[in-house]
Amino acid sequence: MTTATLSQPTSHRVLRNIGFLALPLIVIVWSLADPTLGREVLEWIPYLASGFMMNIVIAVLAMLLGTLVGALFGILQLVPYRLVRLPVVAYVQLFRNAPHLVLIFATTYIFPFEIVVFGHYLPFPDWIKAVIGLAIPASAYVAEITRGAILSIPTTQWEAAKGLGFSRGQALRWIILPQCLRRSLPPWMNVAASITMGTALASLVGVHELLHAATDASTAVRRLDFTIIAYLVVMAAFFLLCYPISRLTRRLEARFNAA
Amino acid sequence: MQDMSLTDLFVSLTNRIGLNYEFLATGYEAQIWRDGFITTLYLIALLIPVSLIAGLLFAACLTSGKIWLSAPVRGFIELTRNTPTLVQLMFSFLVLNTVVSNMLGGAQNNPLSPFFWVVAVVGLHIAALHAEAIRAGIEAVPASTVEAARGIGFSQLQILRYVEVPLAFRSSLPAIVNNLINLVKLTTVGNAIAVSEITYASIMVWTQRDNVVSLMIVILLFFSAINIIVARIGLWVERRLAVPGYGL
Amino acid sequence: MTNPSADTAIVKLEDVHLSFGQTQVLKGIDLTINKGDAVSIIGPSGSGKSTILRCINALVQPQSGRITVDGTRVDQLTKESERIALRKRVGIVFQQYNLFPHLTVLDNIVLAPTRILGVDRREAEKLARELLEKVRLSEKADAYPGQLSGGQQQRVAIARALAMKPELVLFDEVTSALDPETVGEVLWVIRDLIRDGMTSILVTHEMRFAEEISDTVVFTENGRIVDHGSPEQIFHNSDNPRIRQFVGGLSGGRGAVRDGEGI
Amino acid sequence: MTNPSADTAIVKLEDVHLSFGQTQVLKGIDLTINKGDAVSIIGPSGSGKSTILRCINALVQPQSGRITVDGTRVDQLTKESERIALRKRVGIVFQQYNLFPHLTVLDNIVLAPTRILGVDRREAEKLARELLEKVRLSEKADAYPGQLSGGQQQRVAIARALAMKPELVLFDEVTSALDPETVGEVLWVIRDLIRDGMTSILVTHEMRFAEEISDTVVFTENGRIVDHGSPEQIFHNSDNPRIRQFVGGLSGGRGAVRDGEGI
Amino acid sequence: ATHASADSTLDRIKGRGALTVGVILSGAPFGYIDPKSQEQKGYNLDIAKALADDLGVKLETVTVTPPNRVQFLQQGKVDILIANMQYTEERAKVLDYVPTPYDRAGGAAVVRKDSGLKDWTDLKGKPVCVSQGSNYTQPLIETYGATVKALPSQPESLLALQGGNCVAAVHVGGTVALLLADRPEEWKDYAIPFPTELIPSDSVIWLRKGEKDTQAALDNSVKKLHASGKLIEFAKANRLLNTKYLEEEQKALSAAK
Ligand SMILES: Nc1ncnc2c1ncn2[C@@H]1O[C@H](COP(=O)(O)OP(=O)(O)OP(=O)(O)O)[C@@H](O)[C@H]1O
Ligand SMILES: Nc1ncnc2c1ncn2[C@@H]1O[C@H](COP(=O)(O)OP(=O)(O)OP(=O)(O)O)[C@@H](O)[C@H]1O
Ligand SMILES: [Mg+2]
Ligand SMILES: [Mg+2]
Repeated sequence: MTTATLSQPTSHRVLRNIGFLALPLIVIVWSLADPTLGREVLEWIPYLASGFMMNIVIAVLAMLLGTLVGALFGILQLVPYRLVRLPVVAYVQLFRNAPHLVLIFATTYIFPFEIVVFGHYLPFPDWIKAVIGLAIPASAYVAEITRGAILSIPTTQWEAAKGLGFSRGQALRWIILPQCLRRSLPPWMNVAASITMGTALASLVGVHELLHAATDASTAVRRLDFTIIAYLVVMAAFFLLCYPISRLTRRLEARFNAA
Repeated sequence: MQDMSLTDLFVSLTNRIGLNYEFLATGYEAQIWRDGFITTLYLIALLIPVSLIAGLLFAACLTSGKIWLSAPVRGFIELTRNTPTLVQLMFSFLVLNTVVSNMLGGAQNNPLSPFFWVVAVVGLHIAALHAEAIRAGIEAVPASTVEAARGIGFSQLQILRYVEVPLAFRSSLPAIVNNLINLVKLTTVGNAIAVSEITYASIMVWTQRDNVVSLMIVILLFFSAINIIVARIGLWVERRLAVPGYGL
Repeated sequence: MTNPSADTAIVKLEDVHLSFGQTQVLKGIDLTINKGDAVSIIGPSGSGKSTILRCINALVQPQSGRITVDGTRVDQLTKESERIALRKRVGIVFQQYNLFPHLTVLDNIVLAPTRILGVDRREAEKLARELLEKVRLSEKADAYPGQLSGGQQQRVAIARALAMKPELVLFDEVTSALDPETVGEVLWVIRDLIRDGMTSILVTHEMRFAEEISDTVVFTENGRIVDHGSPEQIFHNSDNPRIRQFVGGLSGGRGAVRDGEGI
Repeated sequence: MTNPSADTAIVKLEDVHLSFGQTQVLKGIDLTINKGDAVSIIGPSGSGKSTILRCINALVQPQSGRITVDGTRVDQLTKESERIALRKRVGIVFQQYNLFPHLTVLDNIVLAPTRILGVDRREAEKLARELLEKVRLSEKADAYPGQLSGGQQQRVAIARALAMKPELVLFDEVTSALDPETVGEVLWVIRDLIRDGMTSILVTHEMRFAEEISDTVVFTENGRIVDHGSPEQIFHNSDNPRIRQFVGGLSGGRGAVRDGEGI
Repeated sequence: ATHASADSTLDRIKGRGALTVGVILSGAPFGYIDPKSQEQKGYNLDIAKALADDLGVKLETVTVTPPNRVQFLQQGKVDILIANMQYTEERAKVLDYVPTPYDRAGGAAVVRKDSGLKDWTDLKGKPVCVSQGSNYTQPLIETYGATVKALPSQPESLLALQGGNCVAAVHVGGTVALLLADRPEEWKDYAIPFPTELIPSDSVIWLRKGEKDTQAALDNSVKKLHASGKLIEFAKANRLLNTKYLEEEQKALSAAK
């Protein structure tokens, strides 16, 4: 018969909402079932929350930096001068292909712990290194997104701008890039989600983020069931943050595809 | 002997430009490091088919139209897409593995190794991404083509096998290759559970020595090379499968 | 509606009603087709022509009424396997020819016989080449659909349907997606088939062609069969003003027929 | 070619040759346009009409010959900044209206004056609203291009070009992408402009319109100007059989003109 | 990372008024986060505090892990490491250390009671879990032929043991002994059966190569802590189970005074 691609709206929505809350629900139900465990969890929640704040800060800053650099590099990848273009293309290729974890290791261990600016020692803490470690791949992805978006703008738009007397730079700034924005929003959000999840890798180099905090807590509490529930809390935190973003992304994608 | 002197030559040459590869001349560190490369390559070689097969199965469940098949897969896809793979891996290895051990009546009966868990977690994670790509490809097959197949007398499964999957595979190939590049990068999380892949081996070396930069250079080049190869193979497959007059 | 030759009927629809959701599409269709007949269905757009064909091939299921194809009660089929069995005996060719774009012309034709009927590959290929001969496309056996013109693709689609050796072929506006120049080549092929005695039902807008090849012409409107009869009757002697309007002023040609549809 | 009024000429092309790679597109174009004139360029497809306009606006550079626009030797411009200065004075409107889809109608018009000429935003908006009035789209100021019909978009594109207060406007088949019903509304706008004394060069297939509004009509073929003169001369008294063929049998209407082009 | 031979570190410590110590939070008794106050606690931290006090500066701590602690020290992110890091010849080649140890520790192997493992030599060919960067890696591989699996930190290693991924988890004796004592229920199937510790060696404070002044100052402080019995006090407060070494040292050093 006719293909069953039509979704069954209500049952799906119910399922989706249950799914969305499944992880926190498990944590809560389990904590209630075993009050001693529940008390430990409750005690550690502030500590874990402070860890998670670090994930969010790292992710936000990495995306900020990555987007600025990436947008610039995306444009530079298209300039007609080989001398500019080739190094940028090489950068993008190298770091698009590099594992996040390796880049985090690299920035953590290669960069100094403090930098000297005009004789002042400025600390260069690990979490900022993690920001850079994640901003590097983010910038490579954003560069590719930007390049793709610019190329997808019809050449007639450039021509129309030229006909009005815009220079190349002005046309890019006022006409082409604003149009790229819309097209590149969904892929940009995918990168943001991937970078957000990459922040967990910072735990492996000792940044005090959520996963690290959970390990600390497990070490201190030394209960097997606490360790398990700590991991569940970690997953729930990331899920509650990333799932809405990914749903929004798909909604936008669908909208843009339809338009 | 020949090999030995080559190593020495390399070590001394690189030393002159400030890179420290002295560990290559030692026993167990050099061994661990070489094994690291092999393990990473082995992981990749194993994970690619695993992820593709599981991805196909997931996609089949998603498009089956049966809610008891699609809902759990959908749920897994959302979970794996929206939580860090590292945490999934630690959770699987440290928690699920213990549960499995307890069920089998003790750790000594548990055959599951860290290697297994990396393959399972990374493989299924990438499979979920493949499944999404394939599903999108299947949905992009025109309804009229499906109806034509049905009109000829193909069953639902045959339509999937002979019409939808071949077409969907072609249109989702770029996304799949992209996922495979992510897969290669993801193998590094194995170090968190002591799978002796290349980053793990390198950590073992640099915790005893001060040569992070030297090791990083090699690792970055190594992954670039693998991913360029993966992308090339993807392109080659894309060309091989290209149908004249169809698609781009 | 009288069915004088019910005994030799290969297709019989009795009081078929069908709705998609709220919209009633077929409002009581009665139709009998005998073995070896060529029946044309004409009528304005949206009148239910395609839906009739799709009912006969069990691609949609009516809410009420009886559909019998060569002894099988199509409306009562519940299992997918039974529907598939029916479809093996009833070929259908659509307006969008819908070849499988990833397979060569030959593979398009060979796929169904080998996979569904279990015919030996060599034998299936032999038949496929004969059919390609018939639709005058022998030299395109190894081309991909994307390399063919619309008319050529449609002829391959017909060959693909014939490869299942159906007892009956349904053609749904097989020339509507083609440019005027290539319509002719597809119609030749169908004309040849009908001359060879294939039972066929055609939905078409090509009045001249319908007039030339049909044994019976059926006029549908608004989910009902308004009239049926010999081409002579329908095209030239109908006393239904609606039909006269539809075919009358428009017997001039194809383009004109198009304009008429919308009325 | 004689240039009786060279002193008041605003645009002057002398022996302009241009090739794209191997293909010679302009093979010696001579053309003089006086201030306040409306000149139509007609001719078959591919004859180089668009290329002439793009030369005048320095969007392409000829290999040889001289192009003078209001005293500026366009063919000798080497710097991008000089070309930009020229384009500020010469507006161009294309067949594909190419509005900026991310900006409202008002912002489309205001962008260039504010960003390029440095006009105060308030002033630019005032001018923009006046222009919208002129192209009869006042009520659409806040709509996005995607919400407008083709004819409306083209009128906005004209207003956008006029907002730079050009001395000269080039129109390149501004109605070709429009459906017959909306062609009229764009032509009205251009007619009004020309009546107001704007110097303009139009490439068009609308013979009737060209005849009505032009001071001079130029006929191009195969990279050359075959003839030029008053509309009366070209459309009704040409002794060139090719032109008679192009405009002659076809004076009936638009659709017919289209068919004629290919000859 | 090369550093000027002139000992700038001590000046910097004094200048900034703070001693930055890399500590490891691998669990009680050496270093952990207190569940109640969520502050860092433990034997190592007490020593760090005492040293800072002795230098007359504030204490700043940086949490390190075995894989990153040497990097942190080399980079100058921390001034010294009090991080369960025992003296080995390899380490002494790249780093300097305070000659007077603050403890002596060796590796203890936690194994299942029913595993039948009796001594280190039984580990041959068997998977053994350690922390990444552990100094037990090399002897386990080279002397006893074990297959070493290094996990990011101690809790992961112990969980891996419970999950059956290794037959033994080898960590600093004090930590695991206390763990087994404190949580008998959870660890009832496990024991520390080997009669000896693995490479029992001195726990020393590590610093960058060539920082002689800092080294001397710290050595002096550590000696004082021994002599005054402070270290034994810390050990008791943090429940180090084996304080024999500290007692001997205290006797020796207070006598020397
Ligand atoms: N799957 C469907 N769901 C809902 N409505 C449908 C569906 N298929 C067909 N219809 C509606 O049923 C009516 C009859 O459709 P049908 O395709 O049979 O008409 P037709 O006579 O073949 O017209 P045409 O000449 O345009 O092909 C139309 O109004 C159509 O919109
Ligand atoms: N950028 C280009 N590169 C190569 N050839 C070009 C380019 N632009 C135009 N041409 C060629 O130059 C010739 C003249 O083009 P032009 O666009 O000027 O013709 P036209 O008279 O405007 O035709 P139409 O009525 O179809 O717009 C054509 O043969 C065209 O293919
Ligand atoms: Mg139809
Ligand atoms: Mg043109």
